[in-house]
Amino acid sequence: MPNYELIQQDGLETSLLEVSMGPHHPSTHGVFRMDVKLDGETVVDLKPVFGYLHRNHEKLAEAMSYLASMPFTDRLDYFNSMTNNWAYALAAEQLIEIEIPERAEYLRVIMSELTRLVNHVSLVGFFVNDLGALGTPLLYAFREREKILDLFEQASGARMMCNYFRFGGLRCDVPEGWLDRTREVVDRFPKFLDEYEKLLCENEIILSRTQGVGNLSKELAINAGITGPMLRASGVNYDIRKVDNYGIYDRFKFRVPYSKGKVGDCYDRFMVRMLEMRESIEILKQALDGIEAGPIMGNAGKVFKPAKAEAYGRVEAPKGELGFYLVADGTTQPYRYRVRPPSFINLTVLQDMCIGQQVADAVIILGSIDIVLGEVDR
Amino acid sequence: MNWELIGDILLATVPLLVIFPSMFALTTWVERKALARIQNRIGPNKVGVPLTPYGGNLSLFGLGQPAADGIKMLFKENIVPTGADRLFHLLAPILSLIPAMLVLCFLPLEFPWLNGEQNSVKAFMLDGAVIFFFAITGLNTLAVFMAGWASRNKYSLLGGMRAIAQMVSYEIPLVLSAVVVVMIVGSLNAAEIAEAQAGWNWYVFQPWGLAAFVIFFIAALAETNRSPFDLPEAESEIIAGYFTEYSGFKFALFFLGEYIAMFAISGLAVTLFLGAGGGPGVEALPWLKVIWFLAKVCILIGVMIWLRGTLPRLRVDQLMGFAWKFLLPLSILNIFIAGFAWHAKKANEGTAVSVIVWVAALIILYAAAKGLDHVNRAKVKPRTYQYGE
Amino acid sequence: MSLLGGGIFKGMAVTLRNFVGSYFDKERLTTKEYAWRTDDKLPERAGDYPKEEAEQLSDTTTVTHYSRNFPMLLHDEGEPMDTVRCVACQICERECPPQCIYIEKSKDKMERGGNKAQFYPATFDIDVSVCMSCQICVEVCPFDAIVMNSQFELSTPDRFGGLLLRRDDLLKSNDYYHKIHPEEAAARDKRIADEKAAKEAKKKAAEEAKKKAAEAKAKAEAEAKAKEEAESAEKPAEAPAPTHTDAKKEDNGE
Amino acid sequence: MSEAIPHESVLQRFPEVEWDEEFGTLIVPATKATEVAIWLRDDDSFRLDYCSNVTGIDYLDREFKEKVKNEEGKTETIIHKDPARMEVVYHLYSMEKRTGPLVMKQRTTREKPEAQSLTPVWRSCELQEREIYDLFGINFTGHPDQRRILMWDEFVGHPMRKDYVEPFDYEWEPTPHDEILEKHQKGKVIF
Repeated sequence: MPNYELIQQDGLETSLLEVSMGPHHPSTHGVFRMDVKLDGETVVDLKPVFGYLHRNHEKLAEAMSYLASMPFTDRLDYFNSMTNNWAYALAAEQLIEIEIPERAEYLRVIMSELTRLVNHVSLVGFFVNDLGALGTPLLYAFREREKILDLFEQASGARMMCNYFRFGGLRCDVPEGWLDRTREVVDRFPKFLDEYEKLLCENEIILSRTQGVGNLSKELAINAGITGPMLRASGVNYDIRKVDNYGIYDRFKFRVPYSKGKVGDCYDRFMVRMLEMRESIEILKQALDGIEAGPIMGNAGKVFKPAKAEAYGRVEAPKGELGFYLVADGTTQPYRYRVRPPSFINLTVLQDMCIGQQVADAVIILGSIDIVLGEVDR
Repeated sequence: MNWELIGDILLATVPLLVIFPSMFALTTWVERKALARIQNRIGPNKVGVPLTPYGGNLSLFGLGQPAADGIKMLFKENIVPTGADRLFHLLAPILSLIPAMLVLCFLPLEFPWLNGEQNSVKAFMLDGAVIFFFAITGLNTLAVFMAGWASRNKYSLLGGMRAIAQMVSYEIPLVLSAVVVVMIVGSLNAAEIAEAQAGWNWYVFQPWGLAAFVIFFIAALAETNRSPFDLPEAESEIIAGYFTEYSGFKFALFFLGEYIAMFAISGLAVTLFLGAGGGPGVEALPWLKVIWFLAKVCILIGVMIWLRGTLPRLRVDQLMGFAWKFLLPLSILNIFIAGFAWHAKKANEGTAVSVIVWVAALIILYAAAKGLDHVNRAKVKPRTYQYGE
Repeated sequence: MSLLGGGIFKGMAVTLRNFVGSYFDKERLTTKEYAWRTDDKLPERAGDYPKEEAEQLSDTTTVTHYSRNFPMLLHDEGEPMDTVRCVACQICERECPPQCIYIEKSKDKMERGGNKAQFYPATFDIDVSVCMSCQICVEVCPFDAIVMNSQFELSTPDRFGGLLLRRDDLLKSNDYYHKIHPEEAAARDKRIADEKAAKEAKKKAAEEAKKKAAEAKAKAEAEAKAKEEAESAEKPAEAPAPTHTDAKKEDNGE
Repeated sequence: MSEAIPHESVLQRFPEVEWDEEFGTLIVPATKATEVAIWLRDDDSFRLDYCSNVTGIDYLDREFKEKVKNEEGKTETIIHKDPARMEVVYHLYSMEKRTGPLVMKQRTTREKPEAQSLTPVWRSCELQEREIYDLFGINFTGHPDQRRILMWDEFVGHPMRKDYVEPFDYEWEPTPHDEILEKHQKGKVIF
């Protein structure tokens, strides 16, 4: 509790109100808990507590073959199974010599950007829900999300737990007509975004609720390893798609929106996500134009058995940098398997952002960080 | 015993006790349905006439939903937390319902079966009806805090505290905006206010009346804990606020109380600004007055639902700031403007002058509101972003 | 200068448009009205269907032909157990990430579909309370014997027994597979047919080669004989022995 | 991919630091870690301002058998020894220069695992080092708030260690063929 003193008076006994927000609280996005100390409604101290969903995913993965962990990566950030798959495939592909076919690379980009749309659109919905909007934006978002999930289902058989990527390519090709359907969805998306922006971006209540709340300075954001939209909202131009150019991202023309100021607040985080969706649509359009027929699986062997090596693969997941660190010891099982979950590390600064704000702000700050407990607790 | 009087009272009050609770039941359905449509859902659509197996063709757009909800509420377990104050925990929901029900009597509802001699009990022609209204609705605050405190739950307590602060603050702009009408009419009697607006002479068509109506409506939203001022029960922050620990029938009572309060305050708004029962055809068919009155109330309720489906919630300090720094100065200014406009109109008979007064008053009020808004939210505005390659 | 409360009015216009639109524009609707069964009958308890009815209902209990949920065992036309493709090789059991498959190999071998006699699964259980629908068993199966079902009405009052799908529950015909996943099934059948054709062609080629070799051998022998006869040499002709390298499957190293 | 960072200057400046050719990582002795980290963060040629991933690895005493063909064409089995140790791995990037990663490791013994906390250098280590402490049992000196993070406070042991044996009262989800189910039927396990 840094530098805080209660007002004490004779004959008046005052103390802080300790509230345990969570693990079942409507807006902690899962089984997350904040131990909050309140002076009135002002947050004086906040300690994040989690681990309720901990299943030691890393330990499980170390006891099974490389491929068998792939479906488990879906369950990390269950909103974005495609990017999780990609990050894991990227790390594993560094362990062996493998060439990924052109079509698979294109499909990976398409899936990943669709995932980004799904995540951002529903995150904005959840965020406004945390602001108290009774779910209207959320349900609009879910309607659009549903269309994209339908596409995922058609491609991979499952809506959320896609398990679609394989080392060296993809599990199966997309069905006939899938690309046309995707183009239809992508072409319609900007119209929806216009409506969404009209509903939210100028609303005075949202503006006054989010601006100046949950300030995160550029220096702290970099030092605390914040990644993704949250980092860019603090004014850092850093996008792994641009920096690493993994996959075939160097072929696409897109821009990375980031804040003009040196301090990011909840409004910046919300707006950066809104703007990023437009860029994702640009990438999707280019990818849908560029994709050609061809094989979707590389020359990977039937058994994945890399030599002794270490690899760290990272992608720009919708929530930030998702990395997989693999240590291979020459067997079919990874010796060490580690997930670098973006929402877990983005929580580092929760306390710094919340202190001095109100309870209602703590909730939206948490919402603007964009956590998924499957990933935080692993 | 004056049996006739008792009969008259019953004739006047029983309809109130029938109409409004049944309107409550209907409103819950309308609200769910409307919110669903706003959110592009369908809403309740299966519960229809009971005892037809699986709804069948008698689902009637889910009109049976309120009845089903009511039955469910009745049979749910009544849970009182350990360590809660059982007496006050029980009293709170009852106390929140009573004042809301009580003030319904002062609405100028002219039922067709009440005329002539019986008209004397028409809505309890109390001379201080408006004052009495505010006095009684103020009791609601007590019930809410009682619930918050008796639940022995930190969220409830926070909700109760919020409710007190909010209701006390918004009482002031509420009363001040009502004062304008009282001032112009020169009476606190609801029936007289209604009469003064007969024949499209509604106060909402006056610039000061419009401003007062808007202020009154916003304050009424806050008074009845409706979105965007539903802070005492903010589900994303403090679970359900003061009724976190309520279940079953007690919860239903709170729910009922809240909706009846909504009707009551909308009824007052209709009385003060929207010409009470006035509307087309009332001269020929006086019983239409009741219909018009209830229709207007329903429209206001509809707007409340619409707002609830659109807006997020304010923060506590912003909520208070809005009341004290925006609504209060504006409503005080409005009193002066109303006075000036009334005198100007009275001194000069003529359309030109009244149009000038009308427009000038509106411009002054809008400019004042704009200025206050600018002062209060100087730093808050949309931003632009840069792009990196 | 913007309108006072302009953002709020804009938002309200959007919600109003959505409110009205939801009545006219079906595209806008987030949810769809749940259709009752044509015969207006709800299942009393999902586990309570008689077997025939369950088979019949399975058409209506699949969601879309893209979706997958739990695995099923394929059999070709004929009696399920006579034509089951599974040979109880237990690869899926080993590879299953949540370890939800349990197989017991049969003691005897059985001949199926003209192939040589193979083992068959004496027990094949999938615990769908553990299964996570990842489809890895489908991928690793070398016999195309296991594919994904898409039946979704699986609720049962029995936690241990009811969610354990036994071999006989899992057996589904290839026709059923075609019904629920037409595209996928067609592609799979085509691949199997291609593989079979390729195998056949290879076999044929091998046979022909053998034949040729035999002919060549005969010819050579004849020639040699002729030569022998002609030259009366004592040299027997040598036929080239086919080099048969058995590529051993790489051990998993577990 | 962003370019790899040359590491030679680190070795020159800190003679204690080793370079692991096999994996391409810097091995920093636990006593020097903070010093090296601060230098890596602040030196103009590195500017590694962003510590992405922090994790532990537990190596048991292991022997690797490798089959190598010698000149005569015979296969020989060479036995590599992998000593027991614990490592804390840091993946460092530079946001300013957009370079990375440079992998840095702190090595420590298994018996008394102890490492220097780099949380004062990079805040991003805070939760991750707590996680390592929780799951591997590596003690970070200088960590501001070293508590268990994913497991509950009363938990005994460190589950990510390779020799961790889960206790019998572990909450099993009984499956119909599990040994647990058999025990359940015999009435030995209480769910």
